[in-house]
Amino acid sequence: MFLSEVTNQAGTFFHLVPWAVLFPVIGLVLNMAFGRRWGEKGVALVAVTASGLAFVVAVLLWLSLRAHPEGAVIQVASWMTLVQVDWAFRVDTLSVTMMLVVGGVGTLIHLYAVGYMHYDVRYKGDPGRYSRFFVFLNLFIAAMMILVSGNSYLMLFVGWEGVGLCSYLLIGFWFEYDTHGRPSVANAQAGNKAFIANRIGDFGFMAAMFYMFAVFGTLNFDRIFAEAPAVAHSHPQALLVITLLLLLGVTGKSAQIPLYVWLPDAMAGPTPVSALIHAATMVTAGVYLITRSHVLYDLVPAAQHTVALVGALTALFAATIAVGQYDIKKVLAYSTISQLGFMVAAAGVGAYVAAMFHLITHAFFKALLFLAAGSVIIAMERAHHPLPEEGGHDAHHGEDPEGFDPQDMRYMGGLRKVIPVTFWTYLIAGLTLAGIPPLAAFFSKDEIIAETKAAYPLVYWLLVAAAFLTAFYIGRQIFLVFFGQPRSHAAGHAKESPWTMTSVLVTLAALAAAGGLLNWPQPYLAAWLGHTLGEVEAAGLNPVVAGTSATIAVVSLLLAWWLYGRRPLPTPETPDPLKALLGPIFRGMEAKWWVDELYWAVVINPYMALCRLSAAFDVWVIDTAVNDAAWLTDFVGELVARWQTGYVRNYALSIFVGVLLIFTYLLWR
Amino acid sequence: MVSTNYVLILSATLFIIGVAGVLTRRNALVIYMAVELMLNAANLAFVAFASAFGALDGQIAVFFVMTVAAAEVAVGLAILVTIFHTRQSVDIDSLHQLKG
Amino acid sequence: MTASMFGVWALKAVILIVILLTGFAYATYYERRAIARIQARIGPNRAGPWGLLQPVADGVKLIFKEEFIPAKADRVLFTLAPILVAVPAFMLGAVVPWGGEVPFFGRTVHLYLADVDVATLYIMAVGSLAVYGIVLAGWSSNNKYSLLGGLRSAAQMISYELAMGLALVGPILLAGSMSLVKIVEAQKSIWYIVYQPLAFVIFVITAFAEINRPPFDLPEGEQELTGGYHTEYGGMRFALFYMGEYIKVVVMSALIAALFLGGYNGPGVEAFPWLGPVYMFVKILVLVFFAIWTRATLPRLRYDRLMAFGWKVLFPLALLNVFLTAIGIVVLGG
Amino acid sequence: MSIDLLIFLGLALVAVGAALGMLFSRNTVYAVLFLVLVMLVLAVLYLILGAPFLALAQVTVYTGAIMVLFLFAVMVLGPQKLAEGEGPISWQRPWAFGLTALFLVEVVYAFAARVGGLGKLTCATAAAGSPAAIGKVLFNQYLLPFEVTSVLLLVAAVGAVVLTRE
Repeated sequence: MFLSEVTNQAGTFFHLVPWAVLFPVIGLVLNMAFGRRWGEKGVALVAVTASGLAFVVAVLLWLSLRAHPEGAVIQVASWMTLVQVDWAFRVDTLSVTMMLVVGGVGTLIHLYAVGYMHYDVRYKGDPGRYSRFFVFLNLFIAAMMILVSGNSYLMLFVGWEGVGLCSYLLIGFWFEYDTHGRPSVANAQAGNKAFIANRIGDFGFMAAMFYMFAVFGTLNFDRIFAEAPAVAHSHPQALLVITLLLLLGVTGKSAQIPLYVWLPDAMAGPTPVSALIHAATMVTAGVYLITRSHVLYDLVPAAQHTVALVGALTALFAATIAVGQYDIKKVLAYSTISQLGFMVAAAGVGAYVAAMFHLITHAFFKALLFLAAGSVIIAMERAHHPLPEEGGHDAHHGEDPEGFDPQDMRYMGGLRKVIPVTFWTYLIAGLTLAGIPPLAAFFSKDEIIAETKAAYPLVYWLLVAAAFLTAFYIGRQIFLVFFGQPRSHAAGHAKESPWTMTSVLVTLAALAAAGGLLNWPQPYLAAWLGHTLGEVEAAGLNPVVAGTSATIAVVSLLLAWWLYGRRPLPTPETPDPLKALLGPIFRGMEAKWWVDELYWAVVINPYMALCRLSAAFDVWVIDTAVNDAAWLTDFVGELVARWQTGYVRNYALSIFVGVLLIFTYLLWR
Repeated sequence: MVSTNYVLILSATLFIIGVAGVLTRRNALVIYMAVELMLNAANLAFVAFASAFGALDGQIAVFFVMTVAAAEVAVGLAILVTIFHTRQSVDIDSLHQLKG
Repeated sequence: MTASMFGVWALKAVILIVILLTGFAYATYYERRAIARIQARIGPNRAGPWGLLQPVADGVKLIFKEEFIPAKADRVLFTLAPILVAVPAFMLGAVVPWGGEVPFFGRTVHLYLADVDVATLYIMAVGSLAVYGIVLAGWSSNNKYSLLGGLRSAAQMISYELAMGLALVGPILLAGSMSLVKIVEAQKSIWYIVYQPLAFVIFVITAFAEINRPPFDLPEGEQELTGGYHTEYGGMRFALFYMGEYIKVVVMSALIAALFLGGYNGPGVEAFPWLGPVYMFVKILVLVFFAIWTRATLPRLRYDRLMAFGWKVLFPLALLNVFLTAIGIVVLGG
Repeated sequence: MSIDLLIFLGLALVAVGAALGMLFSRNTVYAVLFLVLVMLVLAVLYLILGAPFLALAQVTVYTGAIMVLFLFAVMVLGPQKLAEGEGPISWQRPWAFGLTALFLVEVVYAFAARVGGLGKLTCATAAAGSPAAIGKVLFNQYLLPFEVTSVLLLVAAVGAVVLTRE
């Protein structure tokens, strides 16, 4: 295919946008049909190619957009003519930015998963599930592409539900185990939790859509945004309700207070899933939704304040919990929630470019963190009980103590010497997260903080505190995992992961380190997104804020060093040094502030009680009524059945008597 | 000509004789014939009305009744023959298995 | 409805019956002589010149023969059955136009008993009644051969009547009327056998079947059923069956002539109306000879083949004929 | 008493008598013949009522086809003489006769005393019931029912063949 053939008259690739969805769909269909026959290499090739082609499409769109920044709407087919929803794709700078992130990070993680899942399916003892994983992964890419490229809220919702489904499927990928690989329903329950929490958010989204349709008569982005100012003037309450309902959807998908509880449990999925779905892409859908709906939010300051407050509170709250966790992935999960809080807060104060900037850099470094953590976990696993092909045998459980958990940081330590590539990439990612200049997140996070400072002081202080804790917990994690002496046999004998995994780590590390160049020193991203978001002022680098936050990060890291790096923990059983320092507060952090328990007590248990009550009502009242009705019918039937003698002539006589009666009545009348 | 009512009375009488045949006879064939008699009685009424109102529709109705009667007899007699083959009888009272 | 009309009708009816009875008598003579010729015999030639009084002799013999009824027979139906065979045969003659309008002692007379609007339907109706006589004769004799003959007759008639009725549709469509008189009048220039050869063939075959003539004489079938439905009959009752059959041969010949061979039409009929009955007589003579010829030539059909032939060959062909005729009329504008 | 009424009463008497004969005859063959008689009388009545086409159709279809079929069936199945009234539901017989008699009385009363308005029958003109007139109505106004009936006949024929197959 020559470029001249795939471009249209205007010389753009805009009409290629459906292929961003179709390539992953083709990939998943092929793998569904032939995956078991092709083996791991074939499956991997198809899946990675499908995802890679979707990324190529995104790149082509980006190239076209450089020349035609106004974008285009590509209509594929009409869908529901009654509500005027078409199956149409929207190509503009915002959607293509998201597509680049999804396609790029997605492809890298596909590549990583090729190696990772090779070990994972063997540790879990079901190699046949390899192809299923990539089918789900491709499905996720397709759904995410629909989400970011839809031209209406309904199309967005289709993708929204699609990624939710993939999230559910992948969290419960090992549905018959728990996170430690023991037979259990824990993983399945984690999937359910994510699904149900998301349903609550979806309820908000759907209610918002219904209300939008009632108010605007359409779900099309352009028409809604065009009419929004007029509506804001005539029905300000309507817009407030719509934006708050959308916020409910955002809290579900982007794991904000109060619906964030599903995300930590979602770590039950394989690590590439955590990286791709629960850190880099899907959870940012909420941020994308707010950014996409910026016209609506800009018109309702009250909703904006709510959004900012929710984001900031989430950022701080999740950061505190992250400090008290031992599971390497749980720390990253709460970190993700916290960072999402940053983005939501930025969107709340109208700093959409900052939010998108952080979204991109976060996609790089958080994906990297998760993948590196996965590399750590796999290394621990492999050292703990090597596969037969690597000279181990199945029943071998090494010399590790009882209660060993390859994800528990207390059993790690000193890993920087045995898995150096993972260590260095992890270090870069960690420093990025902490906000050390000149790494990417330093710029993006500082831009958020700088924007909030001017707009909303309370949010500003909350975010600063969260940034402090962020640097601290990531420092704590790095010191616990990579420094000091190995605290288990596995940690001492870990092996570096294969090149398919490490090369991805290195690539992402480069991106995480250099990602800041997107918006600094030239506000390239701001100008780019400005085509879609309207004229946005580029905040630039505020020297005061930047200096302050860099200082905070360094101080915080030093504190972490003082606590964990200066005197590393000698054994897994040693209590956390922070426990002595903070006492009951640390207990709260460790126990996630008992939020889950609170939900159980306040929502779930009463609900279950109501269910039991309904069940009792069903058994005692409804069933009894139904049974008695059946008995009555039976009884009457027994009585009347005697009428049915089986003699045709009797029936004829009955009919005749009826005729006679009617005729007599007519005569009598 | 005679009053329409006379023809109708004749029609009704024939019809009721048909009804009596269905109700009292046990031979399935005779019951069929009684049904045919009822149809014929109805036909007579149709023709009488067609004549009384000077419209052809009554006669057309008779036409259709005849056709339906022919179809009914074809199937009915086939059923009877089949029943006779299995039970060696055309006694309709011997078919009373379907009862409550 | 005047008395004189009744008088004319009564007179015509009596003359018709006499003609038909004579026709019956001499049809038997005709058949016996013709078959004898075909079989290289002489045939009856003793009673009267050329044996012309033979039918009279036969009649006298049958009248004086002793009548008996089988012991277990149903006496009422046994007596009724021959009458039911003979009467419809006479009734059929009523609608046949034997000639056109002729002058007769100063007044114009129609040489038919009735010009019924629905004459062809009348033929079907009356023709179908004859089967009762045969079936009842077979049943009331209380003889299994007779019963089989009666049943065969019923089955045969039902299978052939459909094709016969459909064959009638062709001439009806062409003439635009069900009246035989109108159909004959419509053939003044061209006989319908030209337009309707297929219908003609079908009608002839079914007419033979209808009157149980060979090769369709299965209800009688001497060799199989020892005489079939009239095994137990003798004397005048038997003569009635015979009468019914031969009158029907004559009447059916007349019908075929009227429907397909122009009826009483022929050269010079306009000028001399009395030529009409003469032409009719000639045509009937030829057709009756054809029937005799067939009997002398063809063997009897097997029962199942007879049914199959009726349902699977004649019936579809007759349908096809109706179809083609209708199309032809529409395309060629009648 | 006019001659028309006389003729009608005579025919009616024959029809009712034959119908009763069918009702009470033990012999099925006689029942068939009585019914044939009823139908022939009805055909004559149709003629009088100005429906010559129907009259002959009645003879052709009912007596010529349907009743022959009945006769055929009776003979194939054997004219079984069932002991009437001795059956398992002998109580039905008196009830049936009583109720039908009551019904008859009511109907006659209704037509004789209550329904007055129909008046004398018009003497039919020759054209009214002719084949042409019937054909025009049948194939214009009642074309769809006619076609449906043809399908019904086809189905019935197929059904009869299937039912009686060995």
